[in-house]
This record gives sequence, structure tokens and C-alpha cells, in this order.
Amino acid sequence: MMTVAAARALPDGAACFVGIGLPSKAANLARRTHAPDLVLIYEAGAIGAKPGRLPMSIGDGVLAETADSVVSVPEVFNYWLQPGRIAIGFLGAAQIDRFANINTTVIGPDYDHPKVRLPGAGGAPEIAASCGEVVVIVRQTTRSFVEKVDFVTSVGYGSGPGDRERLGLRGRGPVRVITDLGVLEPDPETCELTLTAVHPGVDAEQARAETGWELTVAGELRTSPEPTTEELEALRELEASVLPA
Amino acid sequence: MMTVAAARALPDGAACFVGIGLPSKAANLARRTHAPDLVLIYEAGAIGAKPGRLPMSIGDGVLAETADSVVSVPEVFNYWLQPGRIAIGFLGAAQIDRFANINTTVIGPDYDHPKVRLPGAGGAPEIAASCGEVVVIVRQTTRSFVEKVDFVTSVGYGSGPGDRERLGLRGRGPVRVITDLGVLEPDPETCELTLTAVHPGVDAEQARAETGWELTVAGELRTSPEPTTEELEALRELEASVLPA
Amino acid sequence: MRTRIVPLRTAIAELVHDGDTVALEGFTHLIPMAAGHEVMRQGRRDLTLVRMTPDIVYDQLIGAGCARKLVFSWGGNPGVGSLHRFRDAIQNAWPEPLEIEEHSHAGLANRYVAAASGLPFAVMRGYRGTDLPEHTATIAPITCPFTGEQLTAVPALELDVAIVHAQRADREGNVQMWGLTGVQKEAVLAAKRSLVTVEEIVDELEPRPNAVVLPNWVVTLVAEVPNGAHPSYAHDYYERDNAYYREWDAISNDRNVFSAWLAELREGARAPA
Amino acid sequence: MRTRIVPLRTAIAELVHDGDTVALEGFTHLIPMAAGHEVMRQGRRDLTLVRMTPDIVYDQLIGAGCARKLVFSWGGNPGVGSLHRFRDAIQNAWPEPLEIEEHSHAGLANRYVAAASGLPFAVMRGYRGTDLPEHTATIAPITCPFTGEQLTAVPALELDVAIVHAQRADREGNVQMWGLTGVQKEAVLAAKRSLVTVEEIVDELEPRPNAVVLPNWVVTLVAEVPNGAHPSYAHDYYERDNAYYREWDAISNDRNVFSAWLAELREGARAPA
Repeated sequence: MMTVAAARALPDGAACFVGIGLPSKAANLARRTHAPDLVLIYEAGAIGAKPGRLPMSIGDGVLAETADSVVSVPEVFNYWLQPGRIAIGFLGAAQIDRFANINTTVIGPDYDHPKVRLPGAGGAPEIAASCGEVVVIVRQTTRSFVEKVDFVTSVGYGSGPGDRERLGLRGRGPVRVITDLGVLEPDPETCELTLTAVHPGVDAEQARAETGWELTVAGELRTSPEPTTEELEALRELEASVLPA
Repeated sequence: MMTVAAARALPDGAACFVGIGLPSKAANLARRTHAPDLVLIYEAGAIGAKPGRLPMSIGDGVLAETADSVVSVPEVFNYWLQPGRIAIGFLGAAQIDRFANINTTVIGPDYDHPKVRLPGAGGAPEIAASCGEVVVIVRQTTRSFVEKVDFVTSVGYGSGPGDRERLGLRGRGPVRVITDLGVLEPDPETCELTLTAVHPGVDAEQARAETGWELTVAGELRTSPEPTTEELEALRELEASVLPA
Repeated sequence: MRTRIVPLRTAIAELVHDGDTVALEGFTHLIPMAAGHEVMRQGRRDLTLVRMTPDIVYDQLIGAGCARKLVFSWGGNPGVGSLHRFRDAIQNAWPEPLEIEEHSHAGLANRYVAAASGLPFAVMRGYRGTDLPEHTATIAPITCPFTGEQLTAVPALELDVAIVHAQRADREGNVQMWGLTGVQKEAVLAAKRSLVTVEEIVDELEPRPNAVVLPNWVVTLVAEVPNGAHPSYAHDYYERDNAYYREWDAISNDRNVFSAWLAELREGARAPA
Repeated sequence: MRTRIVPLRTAIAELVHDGDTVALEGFTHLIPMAAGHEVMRQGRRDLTLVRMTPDIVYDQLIGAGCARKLVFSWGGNPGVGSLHRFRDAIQNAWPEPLEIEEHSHAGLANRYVAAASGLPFAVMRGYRGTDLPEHTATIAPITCPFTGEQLTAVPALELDVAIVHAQRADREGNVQMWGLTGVQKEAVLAAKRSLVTVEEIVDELEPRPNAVVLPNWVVTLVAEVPNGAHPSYAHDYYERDNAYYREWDAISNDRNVFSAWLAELREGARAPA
């Protein structure tokens, strides 16, 4: 359901910067359902990739073979991401906080002696800064949904309204956080992540229980539509398309 | 003779940044005589061009067809020229002065109301700054060999010893000025251009008469060897190879 | 927001407005000559024209009175000599005064790179010791925050319109060019709006060596203009017409001959030979 | 000063010295794995290892005790999970402490670009508001001299040695790679010395779409190492060995299993499967 909900967040024709894993799966699902003209941009240098199977890594050969244009990694970041040409950035997170700041660097209060060392920043800080808007996909638990992230790898809304502008970040920031339980969106006034939809069979209480801060629930809480047969079939096909190892 | 003398200045195997016109002709002559492994770099984006005929312009199609690598114009300047990877830069001049500064911008004392408007800088300022060394080819007359250029488009030795270092210019600067009368080289102490060779049939007095400053003549004035049969033949072939218009 | 494929006349009318900052790029190869002629035909004025190597199409635009200002790094008729209309404008303000902003190739290329990169400026080694900074306001010193070394900064060159010529586009407006491709990608990415004239529209852009592809979502309009780079050349389509460059020397060297040429251009659909 | 073509063992012995700053680049594709194994076999120490995406070959080098410091932007086993040797070094200083210098991809890519361009630093939009500048000294604010806008500077990443893998070289040592080519050109141009391992040496490098060519005068040594990127892939030669990446998770997750693997590697000419 999380993948389907994430795919639905992508409007047809948009340029979308995708990381590997769930974001790539969701973006490819969108291309196979409602958004056949979605433009996929992978940081390894594929502009307009149209993979027929699900890429296993961010630099999978299928990306170069099917791309409109193959460019260097510096070019991806400097000519394509940095100027804000890419409408949607798709990010994962190890931790995300009340103001949608993201941590993928270290767990624990001491950077030099981390409890868990995570992979680090990758393309995320600049995706979060420069894409037109950002969609985050992350499983919702009290370990990942925290009051304040241990390390700000990628800026969401900083410490609240006005921070993005002060920092000169030109994209709108995270507009939607899609979890296995539902969808959170920043409150237009406070920038605080607020539960705006739950997936079928989930209620607001469950979502609140898995959130490390006092989660606000939108007045009109929507329920995500059930995955359609078309979506489920496309997802199955996509999963079956991964190359045998 | 000027072309032959210029070609001789290019050691085999060196990377050479060439402008169109005399520099390109001399570099291609060198490739056909003593320097078959000369690496020609054209600012339009051809790295390692090996034209079979003489290119008519700096962006002639034959350059892309025969190059080891074709790159963008920003890449030529940023990745190849600027770091000092190119051993020899080959420049022309409308005016050149005592300290080998070059003017290709305007003739006359007033930039805003020039007596003659010349083409301008092109790649020359950075070639003069960043190539390992610079060879200048220019016809010697009192109009072109002046005490002080009307406009410094490309820096030779500025106002004398130490100026290049002060300005942070990392190449050695002009090491040889080849004219229709002979060869001038900077004095190792004063950086002033000094006549070190005359072409066959020319004497120092002629060169002094065509120079707009009190030209110093080297103690041991050499005479350039006559063009060899091989050189003359290669030059004739090269000139015949220009595409019919 | 996909590229539309339109006639050249429509494209110029829609994209180029009086007073715009416009670059027609192409480094000797693939110069968008036909597009420049259409700008003259439509009588645009007060343009700030940008181009690393203003050559005959810019000589024509300047002589036709389309330009208020020229931003450039080398202005000449390559392989032939001077640009007479350019010189006449600077030396004698004919047909009207021409403001100039003069850079080196490296400087102007980096100004395009900065704009294409969404940065306000670029850093380079250059200009130091030359007389250019004295006359060009868009050159400034900058100090490395790590080493203290002094370098040069140039501001981003943001364009209203970039116009380039390419060999091919597909029916969705994806553009492919090959051979020497100069600063065309940077110019298109530096512009708010862009026009690509192409030799032909094809069903599919098969991959080629040394090709640059501009995806349709960064191209505003495409116009099919066979021979649109003449008298420059289009790699694998036609050679450079060197004779025309020499003829231009004679046409442009006399105001009356040039004016007759311009009148003929404005009446006809094609450039006079 | 032409490229020499030598055996891999000779190349590593000649180019990589204890204490050097070394980058093995290749963005998922064309990772110079065999060259990394040879560095381990020769027991180099105190290296500053640089790589945007340290993955299993860096996990191995770190576990083998070759590295004193790691400069990186994303360290993981792509598609699988964590790098256990990398984590063990940072969290438990095993086999010895590992200093880290951490950037974003954009930052590290621009550090290579600055070095390749002969500049002391590069300018970018990035890092603002993140906690990275607090822990990474090689990030500094810089102000645009034209607009006053505040941006970020990162210093040039100058390398002693760059090692990359490519599909082909010719007998003169000109190198050709294609497919996703990452930052390999920048890494080679940022280095004092460079080694390119290739799938094969051929008589002629016929032009290909999306190819990057490194002319021999910027490459120090070439070594022919078929399968030298395994378990990553070489476009048009072999596919990524995804099973190996999963196996590595098990091998690396236990110090003893890893040590046995390392001993086997050091004895054999090839990496153990």
C-alpha cells in the first residue's frame, strides 16, 4: 500500500529525482499506471530513464540504456538538480521529525561515537533543498518518527515557518510523507507534519501510537482508496521483473 | 618561413592549444614533419585532433571527426586549459610590446572610441595565463611591435620581472615570438623581448627598423636554417589540402 | 509542458520580444542563421545579443538595428577578417550606438555555466593583469575561503531566450546534436525560453557518438528548418560555405550594399545568396 | 610521456604508496574492484580513501586496515543494506580507528570538479541548514560578489592517485568507457597519477554513443584486467552480480569470517568468490 500511495503522489509528465529502493519502485509503478510520461532522473547520470524492469541499483545498466540522455554525476547535480529543474524529489529516511527534517547519517546524540552509523547524505540534502517539492517514503514507528532528528542530513522545515526562506532553500520542501499507515502533510501555518490520510484498515490512533511526538490529526481525515486491480497487477509485474541474481 | 619556424618550435608529443590561421597551419605542418605525435587542442572542443586537411575555421567538422575526444567549450577551458595541462599555447597578435603583452582588442588610446575595433579576446587571455609556455606568431612591423600595447588583452610579462608571479599566472608566458624576420625571446633577466635569430637573408638592422622600441640583439645572433625540402613539400601539400570553397 | 513543434515564424514571434536578452549559440558549427534572419524580418529592436563568437549573423543583426547591446568574447569573420557592421556600429554608431560587454571565451563560457547551474556566479582563473576588468563591470575578484588565493568571479548570464540549431528532433521535441556542440546545452539551460531549429524531425533519435541530447522538457519550441545553419555547417548534413563568408566581407563592407541585402532579406522568405 | 601498459601488480606497486590520498571511482558501474584487491594484497596502509559511494570494495579495504581516513558521501551496500566493516571501524575502531570526512554527493562531486579544473574551490548551493558543516571542516560559506547571496564553497579534492575501470584502451593507452560514467573523468583529472584497469586492450577505439574518452597523456598507467569490475558490472561486458553483494553481507558481518576471506584473498591471485 505504501508503494501504491507513493506512486499516486506523482503527477504524469513531471520530472522526478528518484533514489533506489522504495522511491524507484514507486516511480516505476507510477509510469506503469497513471503517469506514463513521468520523467525519471537517477543521480548516477540517467536523465529520462524508462526502465522496462526494476533497477537493482541506482547505477543499473538498464538506466543508461533507456535514458533520453546520459550525463556525468557532476552534471546531474549542477545542471539538473541545483537550478530547480526537477519537480519532485523522492526520499527515504531513517528518522524524520515533526518538521520533516530527515536523518540518514547517525543514530545517537554523538556524531563521533554513533550508536548506529547510517550510510550518510548521498544526494538527499540537495534533493531536499532544490526539487520543486519532496515526497518522503518511510515506515512509521516511534523509532523513525521522532520529535527531533539526531542529525539533520536533509532539511525539511528546519525549526518551523520561514526557515527554508532564511536558508535560501528554493524548493517547497516535503509536501507529503507516505508511510505504511497513511499520509502526513505539513500544516500550512505551522509546518508541522499532520496526519491527513490513513490507509484502509488503519485508524488515527494507530498512527499516533507509532509517532514520537504529539501527532495532530487533520479535521477531515481521508482514507486512501484501496489499491486498484490495475495497480496491484502492475506492482506484481514490476516485482517479477527484477533480474534473477 | 614564418610558418616553418613556428612549426619547428613545437616539440613532438606536446599538447598544443591552437587558434585558427597561422597557428593552426604551423601546428599541422609540425605534425607532418618532425612532430607526428603533437596533440592538437582546438577551443571549439576537439582534444587530440588529427586533421588530414587544413581546417578552415576553429570549429571545422574535420576536427570533431579526427579528435580523440570531443568535449564542450566550457570543458575545454575548465578541465583542459585552466589546470595547465596544455604544454604550448599558440597565439597571434595585432600588437605586441617590449614585454610580450598582446593586444587583440582595440587600436587607439580610448577603448570607448577606438581607432580600430579588433575581434577581442577569444581564448587568448587564458591561453597566455595557463599554458606551460606560449609561442606568438606575428608579422614584424612598427605598427605591430610597439613600446606599449594600447590594450592588454593577454599578459606576457606585464611590466617586467615578477609580474606573472604576482598576478598568479601559472604558465611561463611567451618564450618565443616568431615573425617574418626572425625570432625574439624574452631576456632571462629583464623579460624584454630580444632578437635571438634572423631568418635567412634578413639582418638585425631590418628587424630593428620594424620594431617600435629600441630592440636589443642577442650576443650570439643565430640564423634560422633554410626550410628543408621536406618542410616545403609538406607545407605545399597542406596548403593544397584546404577544401575548395 | 511538452515542447511544441511550430513554424520558424511563429517561434520567433512567440519567443523573442523587443528588449529581450537573447543568445544565438553555435561555435562555428550549427549556427542558427535562419532563426537570426527571422528576427531581422520581424524587426525586433533593443535586444541584448549574447554570443561567444559573433560572426556574420550577428553582423547582420547589428547592421539591421536589432541590437542595443552585445555581450561577446570574439567578434570576427572566421577565416576572412573583420565584421564590418559590428565595427561600424562601435566606431561610428551606425545604424545606432551599440553598447558592448566584452569577455574572454573562458569567462563567457563560465557565465553560461553558472546560469545553467542555477548559481549567481562562477569562479575561474582569468583576466588578471589584462585591461578587460577596467572596462567590463561583470568581472570581480574573489578570494578562496580555504587557501586565501585570489581568483576571478563572473556573474551568471541569464537569458530570456536561447536559440540553437541541431541536426534532429523527434516528434516529442527531444533534440539531438552532434559533432562540436560548443556551449549550446549551457545556453539552453541558462534561458527562460528556448528555440531549437533542426535540420529534420525524425521518428526516433538513434544514439550516436558525441551526441548531446536536450530532453523536450527543457526546450520550449522546435522548428524544422532544413539548411538553417547555412553558411555555417551541420555535421553529416552539409559543409561550411566558405565562399559565402568571403562574399559577406564585400556585402557588409558598404552600408548601401548591406542595406540592399537587408531589404531583400526582409521581403523574401529565404536569405539572399 | 605516454601511458604505459603494465600488469596490475606492477601498476599498484608503482602508483600507490602508504599514506597516499587515493580515489577508486565508479558510480555503481565500472567499480575498480580488482585494483582494490591488489591494494589489499600489497598491504598498503594509512591511505586516505576517497569515494562518493564507498561500497563493498571500500568495506574490504577498511576491514583490511589499509585506510586511515575515508572521504565519502554515501556508504552502503546498494540494494542490500549496511557496510559492516565500515560500521565496525567507525563504531568500534576495528581493525583500527577510521577518521571520516563526510559530504553530500553534490559536494563531493564538486570537489572533484574543482580539482579537475585547477581551482582551489567550487561554489554550490548546498549544506545550508544541515548538521554537516558542523562536523566537516571542508565546507565554508561564500558570498556572491555580484548579488550578495550566500552560498557554499568546498575545496578542491586533490588526489595522489585516481583508479578507475573502463571497458577498453587502445595500445597507446587511450581509454574509452561508456554507459554511466559517474565522476571518473573528474577523478582522473584531479589526480597526480592515474591507473585505468580495462576489460580489454584493442587496436582501435571505434566511436560509441555515450562514451567518455581519456586521452593517453592524462593517464599514467593502464592494466588489462578482464572482469576487473566484478561484482559490479561493465556495460556490454557483464551484468552486476547481485548475489555477491548479498553474500558480502554475510562475509562482512563477522570479523572472523571476514578475516578468513582476507587471508584467502592475500594468498590467491583472484578474489575468493
